Amino acid sequence: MTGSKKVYATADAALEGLLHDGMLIAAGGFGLCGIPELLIDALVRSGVKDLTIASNNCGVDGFGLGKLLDTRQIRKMISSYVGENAEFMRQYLSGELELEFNPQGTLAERMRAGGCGIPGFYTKTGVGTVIAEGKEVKTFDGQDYILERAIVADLSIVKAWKADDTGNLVFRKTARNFNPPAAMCGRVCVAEVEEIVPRGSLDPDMIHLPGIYVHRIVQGPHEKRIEQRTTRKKETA
Amino acid sequence: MTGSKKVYATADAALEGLLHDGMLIAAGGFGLCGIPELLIDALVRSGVKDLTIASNNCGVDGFGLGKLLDTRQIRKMISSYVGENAEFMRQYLSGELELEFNPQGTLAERMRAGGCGIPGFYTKTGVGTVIAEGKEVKTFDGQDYILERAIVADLSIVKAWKADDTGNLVFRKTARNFNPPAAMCGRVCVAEVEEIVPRGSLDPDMIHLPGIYVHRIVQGPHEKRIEQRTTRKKETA
Amino acid sequence: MAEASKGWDRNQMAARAAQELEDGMYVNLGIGIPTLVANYVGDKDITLQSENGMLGMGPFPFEGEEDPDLINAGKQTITELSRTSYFDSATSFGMIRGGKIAAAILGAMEVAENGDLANWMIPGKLVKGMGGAMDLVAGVGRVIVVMDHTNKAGESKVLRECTLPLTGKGVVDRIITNLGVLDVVPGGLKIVECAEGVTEEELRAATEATIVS
Amino acid sequence: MAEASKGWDRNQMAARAAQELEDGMYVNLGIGIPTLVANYVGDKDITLQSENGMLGMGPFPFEGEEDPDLINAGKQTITELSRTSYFDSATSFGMIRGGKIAAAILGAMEVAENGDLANWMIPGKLVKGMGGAMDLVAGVGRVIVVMDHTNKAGESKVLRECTLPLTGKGVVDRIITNLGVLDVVPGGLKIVECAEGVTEEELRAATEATIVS
Repeated sequence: MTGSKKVYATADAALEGLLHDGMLIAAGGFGLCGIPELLIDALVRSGVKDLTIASNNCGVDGFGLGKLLDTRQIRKMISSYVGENAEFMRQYLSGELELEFNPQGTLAERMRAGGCGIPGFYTKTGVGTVIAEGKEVKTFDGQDYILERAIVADLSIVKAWKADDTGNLVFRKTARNFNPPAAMCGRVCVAEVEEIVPRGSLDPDMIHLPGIYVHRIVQGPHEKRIEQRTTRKKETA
Repeated sequence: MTGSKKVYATADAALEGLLHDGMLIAAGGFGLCGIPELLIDALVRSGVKDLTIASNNCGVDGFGLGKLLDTRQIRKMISSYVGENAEFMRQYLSGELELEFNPQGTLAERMRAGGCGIPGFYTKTGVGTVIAEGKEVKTFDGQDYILERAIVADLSIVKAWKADDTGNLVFRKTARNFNPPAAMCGRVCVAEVEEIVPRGSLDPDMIHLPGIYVHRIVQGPHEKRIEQRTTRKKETA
Repeated sequence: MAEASKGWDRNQMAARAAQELEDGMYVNLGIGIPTLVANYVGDKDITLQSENGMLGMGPFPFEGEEDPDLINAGKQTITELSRTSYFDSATSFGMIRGGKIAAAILGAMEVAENGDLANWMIPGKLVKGMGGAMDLVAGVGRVIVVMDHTNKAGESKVLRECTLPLTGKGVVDRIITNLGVLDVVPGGLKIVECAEGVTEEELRAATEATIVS
Repeated sequence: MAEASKGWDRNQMAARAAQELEDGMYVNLGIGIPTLVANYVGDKDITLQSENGMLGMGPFPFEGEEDPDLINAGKQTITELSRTSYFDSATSFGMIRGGKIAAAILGAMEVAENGDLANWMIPGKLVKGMGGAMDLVAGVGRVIVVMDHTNKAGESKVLRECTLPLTGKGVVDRIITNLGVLDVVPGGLKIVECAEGVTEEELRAATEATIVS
């Protein structure tokens, strides 16, 4: 794939020229599953700061987006869940970190809307809760809904399983999660993948995210850490 | 797959108990590509009338949804395009048929919204045109958008390539088109497919529409008529 | 005050909750006791959704077969089934918000007699976030709460009004606790059944909410 | 009045329009002359979208290789390429509305000096519907119209104001006709170039719209 215009040799190269302090980054992943590990590490190395990051979680202490908490590069998180991350909760409760809680589905839909030219949509989620505070309420067919705004990010960072050199992406199992909507909402999207395959080797019916959404690609390796290793015993005969 | 609760032997059986005069039906397909041929024929045979049908096109004269025009079972169409269908245009211009023109993307998004619990969304499409008449206009970041409402259908009829007996669907090439959003917006969805395959033989990463959206399934055969046969000549050596 | 240990234990509550599920249902189970419900569905054809993007959630993997790309919404390693499909988070919550999931069985910190539910934060103390809970309670067909009837101090968690920030307003349909089963009806809660060894008087005494007959 | 046959022919207009496209662009081509643009992109790496759910549209199939499941937005049989991906209509128009398509090249019945475009109906006469045109002109990065400068009666189609129902308001960026190329700018249209054998005076004479310099 050498020579393809979207393929970059390293995560640092793939982010070159795209970063500025105070920018809004949308990141794929759920917990530690399907997170853009390499690009997060490159963000740490870049030193870019005052970031606002839209991501369902913020990694765990010392891994994933948690690394950017440790280096204080994040000013604000837009997330649905901070559990499993002591430093996240500490920075939030001490006021060092701004946190905008979004219901998980609202966050996913806000990203998709941003990628789909829909500036706002109505949802039942959060009606009558703190989430509705300051938001327009509209009644449709006798039921109240709140207006939620789209997220359009300066940059999206996502992780896929495979890509071809045109940026067509395929995800694997539940590692898909927020990656497609996060990719869609970025003005620029950089994807890291486990394998870049030759053009034509992905079935065009089976592409999860068309290359039009993906501007730069970099290939792994990935640690793919497991957050909660739960197993059962094989019953012995 | 005999014995599976979602699989029906005929299209007529698959529609049994689901039809009533005056109902709203969402239909997949684009032109004659990926249309639910068998279910349309069954609708003709059922004699159900005063239908409102949300579908991008209305087939052609005598094929696809055009058959339901011939029998005068349709009261109103919600469509983006009536070209290539003389009877459709005639019934519309003579006032026999009500027609609500929707921009194609607005129609697709209204269906998706209906399936996703989003009662309304804003779009730039149609601002300043007849499409905007009577619709709420809202300004986001200095740009005008109009409010479009979701479509929730009493019944969805769609066509897929393959299904397993739990209703997981896979589509083929551009025959996918409106089928997933149409399926999503139905309170009940009936899918006709070319082949019902054993459970577990579809790759779970490659299912285009999960079975949760599909309540009944019936297997082909399909005519799959081509509307515009365009070809090029092989260059002789 | 009834002790928290009175009546059903965790597994009995889960078994009682499993009776709420009907053949063919697509269901979302929350973390904690609700997760145990899967063990009690018996022969019923139930498809479990995991809101991080999966229908047809299977059991934990055998040791050594864990897949980092295959986790549930509690971030636990799981397995797939022959019916499984994967999709992205926007699609997943589309089906939740769109009412395609027949029922959600969730834990709670507090439930009120009007169906209000609080299960996502204790101000200044515990801030985990709502995750997908607000979407679930707003969107699914039927919301069933499974929880202990009282807290560790023996105070009722079934209240006139919730004191904690809400997850959803008027969203709960049925409450299953260690002491019994209650439905949210106009005017308050209606006792559906008492747990084994629990009298209606004990259930009423442990409940702050209005009980209507 | 310049005759419609003056200046560029259909293929020359398409060739001129192809110059608007840059390497790496994702582009949507309308029906008619715009379709011909694909023949003139040369070495540039252009990916064509077909709004019925495809990126990477290939040429017509060889005879006997037509696939009823593979058509373009004009319902013509086509082929796929090594870069092709398929998706549903909601996703397709999501990428259109979301500005992911860099340019659309479309035909028109009328264009006005403020960028208004009419190309979907003639009241009481021709009712085909807007199809995807309203979404395209509202959403794509750059809208380029390719059309004859005048109608069969020799009347200008480049107007002060459109008389037909609009497809989009203030959406056109550039107009390419048989007589030349014009840009929509504040106050009116600006002549970018004249077609071969057409003088600026002829172009101005055939144009009802205000031309600014």
